[in-house]
Amino acid sequence: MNRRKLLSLLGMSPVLLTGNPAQAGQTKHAAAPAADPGAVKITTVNPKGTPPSIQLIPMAPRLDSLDGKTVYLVDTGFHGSDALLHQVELWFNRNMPSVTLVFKRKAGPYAQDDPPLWKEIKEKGNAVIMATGH
Amino acid sequence: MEKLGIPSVPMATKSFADLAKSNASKRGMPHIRACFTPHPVWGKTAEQLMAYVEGNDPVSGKPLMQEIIDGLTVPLIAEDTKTGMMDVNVGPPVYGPDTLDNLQIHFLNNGMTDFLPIIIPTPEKVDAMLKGSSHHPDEVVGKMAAGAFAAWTFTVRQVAVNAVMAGCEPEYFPILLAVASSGMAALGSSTSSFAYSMVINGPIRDKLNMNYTIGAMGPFAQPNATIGRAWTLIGKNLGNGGIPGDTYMGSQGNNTNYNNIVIAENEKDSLWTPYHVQKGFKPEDNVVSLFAGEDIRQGHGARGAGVLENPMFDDQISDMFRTLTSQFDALVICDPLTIKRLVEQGYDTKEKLTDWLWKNTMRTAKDYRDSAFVYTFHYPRALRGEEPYATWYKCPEGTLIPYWPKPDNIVLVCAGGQTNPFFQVGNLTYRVSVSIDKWM
Amino acid sequence: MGIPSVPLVTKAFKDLAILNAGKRGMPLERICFTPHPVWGKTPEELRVYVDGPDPITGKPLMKEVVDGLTVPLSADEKKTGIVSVSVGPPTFTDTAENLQEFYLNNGYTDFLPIVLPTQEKVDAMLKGSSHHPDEVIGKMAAGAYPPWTYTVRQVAASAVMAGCRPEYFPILLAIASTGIASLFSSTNSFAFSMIINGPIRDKLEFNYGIGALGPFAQANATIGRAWTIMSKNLGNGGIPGDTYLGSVGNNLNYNNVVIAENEEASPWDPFHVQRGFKKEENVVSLFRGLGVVPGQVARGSSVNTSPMFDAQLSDLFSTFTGFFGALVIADPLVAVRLKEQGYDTKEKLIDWLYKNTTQTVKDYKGRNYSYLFEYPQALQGVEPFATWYKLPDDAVIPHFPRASSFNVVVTGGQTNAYPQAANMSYGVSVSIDKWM
Amino acid sequence: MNRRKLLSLLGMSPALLAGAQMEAQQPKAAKSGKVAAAENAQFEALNPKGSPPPVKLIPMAPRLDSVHGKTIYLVDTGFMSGGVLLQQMQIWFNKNYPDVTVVFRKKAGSYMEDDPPLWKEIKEKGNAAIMAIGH
Repeated sequence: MNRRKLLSLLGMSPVLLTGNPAQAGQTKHAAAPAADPGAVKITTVNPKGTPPSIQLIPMAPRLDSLDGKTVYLVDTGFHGSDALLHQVELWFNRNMPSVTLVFKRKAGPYAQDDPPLWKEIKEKGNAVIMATGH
Repeated sequence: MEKLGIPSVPMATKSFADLAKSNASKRGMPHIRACFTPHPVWGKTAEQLMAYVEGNDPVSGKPLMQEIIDGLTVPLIAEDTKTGMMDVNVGPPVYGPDTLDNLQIHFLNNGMTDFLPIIIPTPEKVDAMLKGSSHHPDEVVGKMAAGAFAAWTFTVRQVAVNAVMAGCEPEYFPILLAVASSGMAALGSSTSSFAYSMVINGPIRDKLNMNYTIGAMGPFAQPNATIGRAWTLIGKNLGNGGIPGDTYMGSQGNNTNYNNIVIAENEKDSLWTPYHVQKGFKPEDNVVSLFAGEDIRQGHGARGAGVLENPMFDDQISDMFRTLTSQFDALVICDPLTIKRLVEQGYDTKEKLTDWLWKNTMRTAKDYRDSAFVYTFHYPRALRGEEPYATWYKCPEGTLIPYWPKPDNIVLVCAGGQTNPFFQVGNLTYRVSVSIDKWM
Repeated sequence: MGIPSVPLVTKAFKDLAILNAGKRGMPLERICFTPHPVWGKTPEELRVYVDGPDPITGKPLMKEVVDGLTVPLSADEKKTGIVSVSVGPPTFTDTAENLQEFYLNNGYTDFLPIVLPTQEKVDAMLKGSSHHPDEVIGKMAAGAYPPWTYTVRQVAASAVMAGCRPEYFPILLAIASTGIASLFSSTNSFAFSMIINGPIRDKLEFNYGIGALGPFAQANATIGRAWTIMSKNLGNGGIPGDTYLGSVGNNLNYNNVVIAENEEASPWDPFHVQRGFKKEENVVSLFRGLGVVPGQVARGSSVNTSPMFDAQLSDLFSTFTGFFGALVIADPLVAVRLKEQGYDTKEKLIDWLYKNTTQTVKDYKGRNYSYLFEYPQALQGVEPFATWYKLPDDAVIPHFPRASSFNVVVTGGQTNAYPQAANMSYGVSVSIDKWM
Repeated sequence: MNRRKLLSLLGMSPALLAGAQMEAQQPKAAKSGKVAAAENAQFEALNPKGSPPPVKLIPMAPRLDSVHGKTIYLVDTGFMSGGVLLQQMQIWFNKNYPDVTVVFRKKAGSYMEDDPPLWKEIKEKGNAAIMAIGH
C-alpha cells in the first residue's frame, strides 16, 4: 500500500492528503427510508440436507420369564462397563440363581461390529444386556 | 530524536514498511524518512548483510545508503515542518440510508468486522441494546489500544453498536461493557499471534442460557458465540486493533481470535470453589475474568492420558505443562468428571492442586532461559534484582526451577458435559476480573 | 436378531441413547439407565447402582431390566415399516429479523448472525458453479449415524448463510463432496482444518500473510465457518447430546483453522503438489485432530541468531498424541531457515522429525488411544503396533507410527520466525476445479 | 427432554408420536402481510468506531548540509540481528565516508522501553541518527 492509502486508512484529514477521498466515508447515498422497512416479509430457503428414511425394526418378542434362561452380558469396551456388568451378574446370582449368565467383551474398538458374537448369542442365548457409556 | 533536533532515519525490514509509516503518522510525523532493507535480517551472515547495505531499498528501489544520507541531508519542505494538532477521522456517525446488503458490504469492506456477516446496527437495534444496561449512552466506558499505540476512548453507545453487530442480545450487554471497560483488546499487536480468553461466573450464566456442559467451548450457544466474537469487534472498532501490518503484526495469526475462548464455568457440577469466589467476589456476583497468552490445547497427548483404571490427572496436567512458555501462565479447564476424580485423589480444593502442580512441574534453568520471551521480558527484570528472576538467571544451568514464580500462576476452571473425563490446558495469563453487575 | 435385549446406559447419555434407538428404527427401545459415571467406581459403589433405582424413571433398576426382557410388547413396539424424516418445509417466510431469530433458534447456524438464504442469494451462489442445482453431491454423517444426502442447491444455502461469495462456491462443493463433517460426535472434542492451494488463493484474496489463521479476510473467515454450518445442516451434526458429545468442546470449530498456503514465499513444494496435483490446480485438503499449538512454547524457542526449528518442533510434539499426526504450519521465515539448515524438501524435514521424535514403550502404552484403538490392531498383527507392544517398557520408539503421520505447510507474514503445529492427521485432498 | 420431544427433534412422523409438535415448522405463523423484496428497503446504521485521540504533529529536525565530518549514531533497538546489520553499515561508512564518525549503541531495556540517557548523549554528541527496527 502506498503512504496516501495507509494514512487515509488511519482516517487522517485530507488537509494533509489533498485530493484523496477518505476511505471511511459514506456508502452510496440513497433515497429516504421506506416506512417501516423492517416489517416487510421475505422468503428464505431451508438449508437442511435430506435425511435417510428410517426402517422401523419391530422389537424381539419378550420372554415369559427369565427362569432357567441364558442371559448374555455384553461389554462394549467403555471405561468401567465390565465392572458394572460384573455387579449385574452378582445381582442375578443373589436374586435369580436359575439364570445362566455369560459375560462377553465385544471384540475390536467400540465403533466396530462383532458378527461372531451376535451369531453365538443367537444360537446359545435367550436375552442380552448391553452396557454402553462410561 | 527529531523532537530533539537531531535528524534521524529509521531503518526497518521490508515486512514492516506499512507499520513504520503508519506508526510515524500516529506519532505526529507523517512524512518521516524511513528506509527499508530486505527481510529478514535475522539469521543472515555478515556477507549477506553487507549485500543488503550495498543494495537497494526494496520499497523505493533506490540504493539504500544513498537514501539514508539523503534522508539526513536533503532539506525539509514545508509539510515536513508542520506543527499543531490533527484530528483523526473515523467517518460519519451514521451510514446510509441504504439497503441492508449494501450496508453489510460497506461494513465488511471498511474493516469494521471480522469478515463474517453482522447484524446491521440500525438506530432501533442499538437503542434496544442500550436498554440492556442502566448506564447512560454517552458515558465514557474506557480507553483501549491494541499495543503501544495512543488509546482510543469510547462510550456506552459505541460498545452497543459493536454488540449489535456481533449478534448479541440486549441481556448480554452488561458483560460487553465489563469487557470493554477493562481496556483490553482481543487482538494484540505483537508479531507473536496471541490468544485471548474470558471466564464467566455467577447466576448470569443461567439467565443467558450460556453453555457450560457438552461442547462448552464450541459453537453451541448464542451468548458463548456472540459475546466472544464481540470482543474482537470491540478490539477492532473501539481500540483500533486488528489492522494487519499496522496494529496487528502476528505473523501467522491465531485461529482462536474468532471467538476468544469463551468459558462459562460449570459451577453446578464442580466440586471446587468457582473462579470469581477465589478472586474475592461473592457466589451471587456476576464476573468476567480476562486472560491472554498463547493457545489452548487438549490433554490427550499427556503421558498416561485417559488410562483405564486410575487416571492420575495431576501427573497428566503437569506433563502437559512441559510445552508451555514461562512468559505466560497456565489456565487448566477440567471437565466435572476430571474434578471428581481429582477430589477422590485428595485435591478437595483448587489450591491443593495448584500447589502440587507448581511444586512438581520443574524445568532446568537452561530450558527456562532458552524459552521464548524470557530473555526479552524477564532478563531485564532479573538485572534489576527482581525475584525470582534474578535467582533463576544466577543459578547453574542444570538447576531445577518451577515454571512460574507462584502457585497462583496456575488457574483451574470447570467446564464440560461429563461425557468423558478430559481437560484442556491454555498457556494463558490472568489479567483482570470485572464485575458485570456494575454494568447492569 | 430375535433375542430380547436391554441396553444399560449411564444417565449422561440418556438423550443420545433414545435418539440413536430412534435412528436405528426402534424409537421405543427399552433402555435402562444407571447413575453416571460408572468409570472409576469401586465394586461396592457399583453394587449400590445395581441395587438402586434407574435415575431417569426412579424405578428399581434390575426390576426394569428383567421387565424389559419379559413384559410382552405393545402394538407400537411391534411396528414395522419405513418412516420418513421431516426437515420442515422447503422455504420460510417472515420478516428478516424474525427469520434471523428462527434460523438461530432451530439450530441451523453456529449462533452467529447469518446472511439470510433468500432465493435470489441462493441463485446467485449457484452461479458460482457450473454444476446443476439438483445434482446430489454427497453423503455426510457426524459419526456412526445413517448419513444424510444433499444437492448442490442445499450446499448453496449454507454457503450463503456463512457469508460466502459466489466465487467461493466451488471450494464448498469440494468440501461437501468429501462427506467429512467438521463437528464429530465423539466425546473427544475434535478440531478440523483445511489447506487451500493453487491460484484460487489469490483470485479469492485469501490471506496467507500477516494474521493468516486469524479473522482478517472474508474468504478465510466464511469458508471455514461454512464447513461447520454445512456439517449441521447437511450432515445433521453438532447437536449437543445427540450428534455432538465432545465433553469440553473445541474453540477451533468456529473457523476450522483455514490455512491458505503461502506458496510464493515457501522454499518448498506446495502441499497439493506433494499430493500429486499440478501447481496450477486448485485443491482443498482436509485434516482432523485435536488442536493447534504455537512454536513459542517449545524448548529452545528463545529469540537468537541460530534457531534450531527441527529440534523445537520435535519438542513441541512431545505432548501430542501419536494417534493423530503432526501438521507443521511454518512461517516462511521458519521454512527458509530450515532450508538453510539443509532441509531442502519437506520430505527431508519429515524424515528427521519422524526419526528424532521418540517416546518410551511405557509412555506409549500408557496412553488411552493406544489401548483403545491400536492395541486391537497390534493383536491382529498390524505394524508397527504389533512390534511396539512386544518391546520392553524402556525401549525407545518413534512418537508417531509412520513418517506419513507428518505433514508440512507454509503460511504467514514473515514478521517473526515461529511455527505453529497441529496435532492433526491428513484426511483427503479434493480438486476445487472439478466443482467450478 | 422426554422421549417424544427427542424423537420429534429427529423429525420422526407424528404417526408414531401422536400429539408431538414438529419443531422444524414455519417461523411464527406468517400473517398475510406482503411478501416482497425487502432487499431494497432502506436502513441507517451507526458507525461502530471509537474516538481516536488527536495526533500532535511533530516537525522534523532540520537536515544536515552533508554528512562529511559529522558524528552519526547507529542505534540498535534490540530486535533479532539488528546489531549485525548496523555493524555492516558501520563498515560501509568507514569505506565510503571515512571522515564520518560512527558510534554504535544498543538501546537499553527491552524493545518497548525508552532510553533517555541515550537520547541525551546523542543530543549532546551526535549530529544524526540511524535506527534499526524489525528483524
